[in-house]
Amino acid sequence: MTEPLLSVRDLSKHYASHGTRLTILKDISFDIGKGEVVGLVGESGSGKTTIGRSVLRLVEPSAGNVRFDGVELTGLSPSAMRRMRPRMQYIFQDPFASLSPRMTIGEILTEGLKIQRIGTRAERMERARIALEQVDLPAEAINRYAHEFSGGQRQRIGIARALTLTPELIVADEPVSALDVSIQAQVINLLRDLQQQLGLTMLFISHDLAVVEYICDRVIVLYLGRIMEIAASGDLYARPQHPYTRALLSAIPSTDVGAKRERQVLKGEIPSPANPPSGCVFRTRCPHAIEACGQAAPELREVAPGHFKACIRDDIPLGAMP
Amino acid sequence: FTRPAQSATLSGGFDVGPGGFQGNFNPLAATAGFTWLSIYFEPLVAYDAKLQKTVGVLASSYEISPDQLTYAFKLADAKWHDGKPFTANDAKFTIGLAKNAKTGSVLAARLSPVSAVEAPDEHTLVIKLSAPSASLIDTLTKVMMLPEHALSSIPADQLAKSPWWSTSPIGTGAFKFTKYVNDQYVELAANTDYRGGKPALEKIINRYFADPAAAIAALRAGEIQFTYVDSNDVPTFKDDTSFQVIEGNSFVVNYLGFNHESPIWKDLRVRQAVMHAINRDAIIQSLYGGAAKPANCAYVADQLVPKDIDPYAYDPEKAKALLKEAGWDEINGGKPITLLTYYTTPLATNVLAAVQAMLAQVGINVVPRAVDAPTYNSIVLKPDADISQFQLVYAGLQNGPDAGSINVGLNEKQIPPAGPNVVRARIPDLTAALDTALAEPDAAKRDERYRQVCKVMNSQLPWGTLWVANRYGVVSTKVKDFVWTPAPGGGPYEADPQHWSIAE
Amino acid sequence: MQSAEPVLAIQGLKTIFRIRGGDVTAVNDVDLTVGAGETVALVGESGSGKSVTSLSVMRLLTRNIGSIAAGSIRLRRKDGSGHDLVTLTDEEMRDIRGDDIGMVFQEPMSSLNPVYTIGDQIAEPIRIHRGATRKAAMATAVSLLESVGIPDAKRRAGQYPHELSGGMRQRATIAMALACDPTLLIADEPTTALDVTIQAQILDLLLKLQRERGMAILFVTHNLGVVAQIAHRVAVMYTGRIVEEGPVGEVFSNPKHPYTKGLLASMPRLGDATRMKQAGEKLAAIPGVVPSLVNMPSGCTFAPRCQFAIEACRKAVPALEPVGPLHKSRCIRWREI
Amino acid sequence: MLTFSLRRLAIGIGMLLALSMLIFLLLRLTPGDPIDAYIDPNIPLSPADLAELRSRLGLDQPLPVQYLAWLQQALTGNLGYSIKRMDQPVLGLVLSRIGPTILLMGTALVISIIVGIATGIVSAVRRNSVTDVSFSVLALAGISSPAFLSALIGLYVFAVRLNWMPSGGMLTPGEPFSVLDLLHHLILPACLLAVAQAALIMRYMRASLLEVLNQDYVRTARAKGVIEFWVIVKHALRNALLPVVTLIGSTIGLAIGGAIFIESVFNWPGMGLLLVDSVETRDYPVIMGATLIIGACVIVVNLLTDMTYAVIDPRIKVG
Amino acid sequence: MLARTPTRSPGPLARALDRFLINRAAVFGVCLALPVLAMILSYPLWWTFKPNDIDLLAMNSGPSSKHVFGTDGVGRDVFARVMEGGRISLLVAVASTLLSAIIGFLFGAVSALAGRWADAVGMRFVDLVMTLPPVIFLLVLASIAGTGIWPTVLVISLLSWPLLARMVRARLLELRERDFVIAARGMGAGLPHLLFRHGLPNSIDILVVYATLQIANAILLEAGLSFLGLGIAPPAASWGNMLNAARSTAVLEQYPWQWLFPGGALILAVLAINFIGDGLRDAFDPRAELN
Ligand SMILES: Nc1ncnc2c1ncn2[C@@H]1O[C@H](COP(=O)(O)OP(=O)(O)OP(=O)(O)O)[C@@H](O)[C@H]1O
Ligand SMILES: Nc1ncnc2c1ncn2[C@@H]1O[C@H](COP(=O)(O)OP(=O)(O)OP(=O)(O)O)[C@@H](O)[C@H]1O
Ligand SMILES: [Mg+2]
Ligand SMILES: [Mg+2]
Repeated sequence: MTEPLLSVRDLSKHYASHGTRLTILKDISFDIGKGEVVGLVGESGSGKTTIGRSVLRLVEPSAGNVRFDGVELTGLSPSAMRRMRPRMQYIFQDPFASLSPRMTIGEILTEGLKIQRIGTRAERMERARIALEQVDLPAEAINRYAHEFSGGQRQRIGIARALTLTPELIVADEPVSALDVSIQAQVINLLRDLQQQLGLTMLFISHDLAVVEYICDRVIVLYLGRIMEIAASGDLYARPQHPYTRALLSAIPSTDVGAKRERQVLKGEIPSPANPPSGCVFRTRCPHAIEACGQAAPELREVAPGHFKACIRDDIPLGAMP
Repeated sequence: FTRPAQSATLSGGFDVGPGGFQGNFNPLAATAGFTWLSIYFEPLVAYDAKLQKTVGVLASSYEISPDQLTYAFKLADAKWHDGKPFTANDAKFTIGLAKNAKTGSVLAARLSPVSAVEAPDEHTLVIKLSAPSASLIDTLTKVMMLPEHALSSIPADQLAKSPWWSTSPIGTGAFKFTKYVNDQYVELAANTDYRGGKPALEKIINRYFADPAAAIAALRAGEIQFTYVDSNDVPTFKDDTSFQVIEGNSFVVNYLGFNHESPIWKDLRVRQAVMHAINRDAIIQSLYGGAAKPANCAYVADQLVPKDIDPYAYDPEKAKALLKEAGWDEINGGKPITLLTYYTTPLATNVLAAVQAMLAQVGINVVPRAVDAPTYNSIVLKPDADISQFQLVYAGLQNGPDAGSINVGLNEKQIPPAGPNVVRARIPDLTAALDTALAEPDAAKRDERYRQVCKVMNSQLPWGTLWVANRYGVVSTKVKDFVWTPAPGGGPYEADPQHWSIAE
Repeated sequence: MQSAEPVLAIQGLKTIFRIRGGDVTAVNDVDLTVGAGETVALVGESGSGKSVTSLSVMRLLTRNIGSIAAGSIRLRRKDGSGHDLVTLTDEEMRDIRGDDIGMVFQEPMSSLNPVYTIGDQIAEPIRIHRGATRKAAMATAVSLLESVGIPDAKRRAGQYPHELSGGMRQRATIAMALACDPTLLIADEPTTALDVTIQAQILDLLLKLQRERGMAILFVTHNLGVVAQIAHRVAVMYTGRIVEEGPVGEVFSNPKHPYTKGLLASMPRLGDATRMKQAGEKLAAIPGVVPSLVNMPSGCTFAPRCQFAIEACRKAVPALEPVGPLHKSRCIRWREI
Repeated sequence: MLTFSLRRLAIGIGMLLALSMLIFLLLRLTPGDPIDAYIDPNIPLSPADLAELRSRLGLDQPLPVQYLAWLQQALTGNLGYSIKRMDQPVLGLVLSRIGPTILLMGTALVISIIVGIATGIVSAVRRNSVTDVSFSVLALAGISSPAFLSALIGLYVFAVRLNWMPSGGMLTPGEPFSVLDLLHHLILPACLLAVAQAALIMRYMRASLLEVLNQDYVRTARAKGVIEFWVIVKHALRNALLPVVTLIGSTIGLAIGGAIFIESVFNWPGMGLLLVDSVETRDYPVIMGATLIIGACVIVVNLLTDMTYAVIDPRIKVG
Repeated sequence: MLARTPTRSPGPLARALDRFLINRAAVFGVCLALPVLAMILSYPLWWTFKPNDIDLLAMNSGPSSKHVFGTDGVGRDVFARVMEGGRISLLVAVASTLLSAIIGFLFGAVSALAGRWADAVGMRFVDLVMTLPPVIFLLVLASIAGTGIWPTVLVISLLSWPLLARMVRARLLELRERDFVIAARGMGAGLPHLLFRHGLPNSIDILVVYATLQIANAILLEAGLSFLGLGIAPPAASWGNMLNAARSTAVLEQYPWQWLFPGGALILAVLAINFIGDGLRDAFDPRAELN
């Protein structure tokens, strides 16, 4: 591999809450190559958003570092960071909350250019128009307010805003999960088209494994702030290695009524970050947990080319789901 | 609820008067409120109810030596409320306390001429002066006798803080202190052993009112039988047969004080113009309801005012002419002049509005500014005062019953910080006249001297004297033999509370 | 499986809302039956009227803004008597709520009262409808918690909603809905707010409870996968109307309405997505947006987004026609699909 | 809980310290000092006397020295003596006023809470009905009337004209203490004071209940077959009380400083009156002492409000 | 493709206005306030008497065709004084509201947006000011500032801003975590941009509602200050100091027109403003924004 565009090393994040320490992320390391789309999946509260925001330094990581195109972001001065910002942008989950209700679409789309003092007013408006076109919205939308648009349209506006600054990296945080089923497909298609046209590098966060499979080259599976498995997406779905990934995949209800698959229902719930289990954090819900799982946190190791997992057991056969 | 019968109890707002300090029980520190304090404490001497002459109270008689340096008092046969006899030693002790500023006494300065106090026997007190003082007797009316046996153990500088004053004070008066209920009222009970006879009332209660309207409400509701009232509230009671309005001279002259350090008043004609510009009769008639007398100097008592002084009749044309002569436009132009006052009553507010309007008619542009007393004092008493803050003041100063009391406001020697000559009057004639009057040992000649003071004031106009207003109390007609005089500074005078009674 | 008389039979239900500028019809001409031991799923996009339908059954629409304008809702009560819920008085309706019909809502956090313990809230319907004492009701509540799979139920009963995780809260609301052993359970998106692993747990639980108790379930969701997993029959709603209805297997394998077809096609399928990606296939999105209630197109409301639409579609609202023995579709061109 | 209380205590003490500094500074910025207030132009004091008085009160020292001297005394629990009433220690003076203030405020508060919450509930439940509109208009009128005017008019109407109530004070002078007598004096000022407060509570209650009635758990309660009365009283009210408690908490805090207008018109010997009086006479020790004690009360009330929250809402953990 | 018809779209303010106009009480408030305001502003043009013209011969006379509201204790026309008092009271109210709104907004917004330290220090200060008993604060401030329009404005402002600061802070703390603000930060926005491009527009409802209700409050506060002898000093007229005349029992009882009219004007104005404020509050209700 050539030098990755984004390289995250040993990223950790803690919050203090009522005197206890919450470990939200622990020793997260991964790379994203130029033009690559990497998926980040995991249950609610597993730290997906926190990773996405730490990467852009919208949240200050507690430890570890993030390199973007060879530049160490952590530790960059505020003004240097401000200069870096146009190169990486964020797309939000909630299409209602992510657009200011008090700005017109034009103002929303030119905001970043204005902040970065790019171009004249007219040039900025022109750029906004182009961005609208890129997301298949009519140009007259520019004078309207967000509330006049449906969820899918708003999500397109959110994407357009990210595009105005011509970023190289986009962090898309569950961009379709708030949308209706019939609209989701429109937005996914759009994102994929844009990614391919513009050669964008993307960190795609989602809890919908099917969507991730469709859009991502590689997938990172997260559980309680720790990486469980990383693999190329085809590989991961065909041969999930980690018991958690397997459970996750099997929990997804399918519309194939005939083929009632053997399902594995995990017992219990995701533990609290305030007191995570010792050793492997998944062991409390893992059907294959053995005593050794409680000893030490398992290393992320390569079990097949490009396929990493953090599980000490290699002896669980693929079909072995109780 | 039925109101409990209070036949032998008289309630009132006694200690609500001009400058009256509520809840002050220490006569040494009292600057007013003696009408009330003298119901249970007594001074050696007091004025009569008309405030014309002094009479003995605890002193049955007194003599002044011809050189005016020795005062000998014969003391009455009185007893303290705890039964112990009142003796000359008590009197000596009390004067000692009053002379000692450490006790917080406000009389210390005025007693400074006293060089020695002797008690040759139980019933004789001799006070020796270092120099004659015309106002010593006046001062002594305010010195309430205090029991040596109760207070001698308290160090002088702790005396003011002693709880004795508000819990168990004993005096020699017709009533005994029984209790003080926190800012509500003070209750006195009859002193059945009183040397002047057993009081007719069983109790006297002084209630405190924060708002004059509340006192009037209580009076009309029958909860109290007496209170001091503002003159504009008098009409409320005029036609009411269950109340009697008591009217009296306040002895306080209200004046417009020209700041003599301000260049704008330097010219006498300007000051005269102010006098001519104000229609005092109209203000007295309408705003005071006729209850004031115009004053053309600080005095109003007939014997002190010469007949031939300038009445400064209302004459706006003359005022304008005088201003023109003086070149008023050059002196001040149209700039507003702050008219500083500490009077905040509705009446004063109206008066100042009228004065402002009248002065405006002749081209003198004043703007009243009412501040609270401490602010006023801090502005006017500052040695290096800022002239622009008080080019003109509206104030009052008492001129009786001791006519000499006016001295402090006008004598050049009393310019702050030395004294309260806040207008900084530097008029040699006036200073000389005042000095002469005060030094006059012969009481008979003194009036003449004061007439001279009046004359100088009238012609030189250190102040623009306006009027002396009447003061009012309202008492229920059920109350008999009640004596109340709106004495300046709150008395004391011969009120004979032992005779007061109340009809069923 | 279905007994002769269904537990719930909705006929011609029309529910309107009064909003500024006039009335809007949120639910129109809905017919739906649910038999004992049967699970019927109501699917459709946000705003299609699923919740309004279920609230209409409960008669829980706020009186001054929403009301049932037409139709009947017949319910077979536990004692076998049948009632038209639309005509019941408020008191009679109150007797039925929580007793004959239990309801589970979407948001497990906000549908529990934050200031009372779980036990209290579960015991409440028992005390109201059974007149049980506090203690007895509490004991029942604990056993209910156990039956919905909450470990350490006694302790949990004394806890407040915020002290429980999302999955446990939803179990608690299910326990609450089941407290009086209702004949009908209405579940309005009970798993939408939950993670997939928890969703699987809850679905399993519902299936188990239905097996044990034999109640009828009206299951509202927008997740077709969930429908496939839990329901016997499915009704697809679009803009307030049912557009297709039938046994789940048949509807999913052989949809007869373009909207249902579009929905099924627009979801990437697990395992198949890699192939699509590699083949460069796009997802089959339904173009356009759902029309708003105030601005409804005439005729078939799906016509503006429909690739099969013809002129006739825009003329009149199509009827819900039978397209198979138990299968109905509201499309005039269902044969071509 | 303990650590919470301790932390709040520490913050409270810091706050009081800052408060005392601030008020000390403000006082020295006010024109005139206690001696200026003491002077009666008719009874002149010599400059020496004035200087003596000032130095006895420490007023001639530099500011920080004065403050530290005060602080040092205050830390030993001695707040000094009133300057105006030299025989009264500040602590006693202030404490003797706190009782009547709490009595008056407490009564007014109880009245206003009962009236405000009851009318607020009725208004919310009967939203937009004639009752609701008339309650709301009355409430607004109550909030819109200046306190001193209603006090004066109340005094005039009920005490002078109708003679139903005593015109002021806390007890009938000269009579032995009786609770009835106290109540008789209390009721009019307390009611007048309660008017605006009740109006405010009513409006908060109404808004908050309307909001809560839209919540999912209210719908859940109805879905369980709970009758409407209990839906409101049991399920909605407790949740709706939170913002009302905040409001009440913050107004108690303010009220301890006194309702100057009512107190002065009804001659109620409370804190407000004491404060007006001591500011007028620049009675520094009393102002400082009163500020501190009131500040302490406010801090305690805030703490109590927070604890009340925790009682009403188990989500809020104290600690 | 657009959700609505492609005519000119109403912005958030326009929609709020829309909602405001259907609120009957609020419109009633406006109908009450506007004529009063017009009268107050224009009275010198059509009214014969000046507020400070005294006429000692016609004092304390009741309402008549000449003096429609009667005259006061020095024979000034009460109507002219009510009008003039309205001018001053409203000026004081509006100016103090503006001043306190500016202070309160800046304080609250900077606290919320400028980081933990600014927040901690700022809020401790607000706590401090709020712990200070308002009576003392009022009295002491007023005796420092003195009487007159501008000192009164200052006193009222200094007393009122902390409340707004808290409200603005609470709103912006929440706003700070909103996605569109994070998006702005993600594009490199600094404090001034957040303050004025996001903070201000998103607090506008709070500010407007605060402003209206504070105007009502300030009128009452001014009246209270005047009652204590602070505030607007006579002979300048303000509703507060005119009401102050009712302290005199004679005026209260015998010349009621001297306080009834300013009192009525004051209550009417405050009531109208409160109605408007309520309407604005509902119009700006964030929940109404959703549909
Ligand atoms: N400011 C904060 N203070 C304390 N805890 C926080 C904070 N922000 C996030 N967390 C906690 O961090 C954990 C991870 O949050 P994050 O939003 O990254 O999860 P997520 O995987 O994106 O979840 P979701 O799928 O619900 O969006 C959660 O448990 C959350 O409660
Ligand atoms: N109180 C109300 N006032 C006006 N319109 C309403 C009200 N409640 C619901 N509606 C409208 O009725 C329609 C149906 O709403 P409903 O809640 O039944 O949708 P849903 O299918 O349950 O959607 P979701 O999946 O988002 O829960 C929507 O268009 C909605 O806007
Ligand atoms: Mg997230
Ligand atoms: Mg719904």
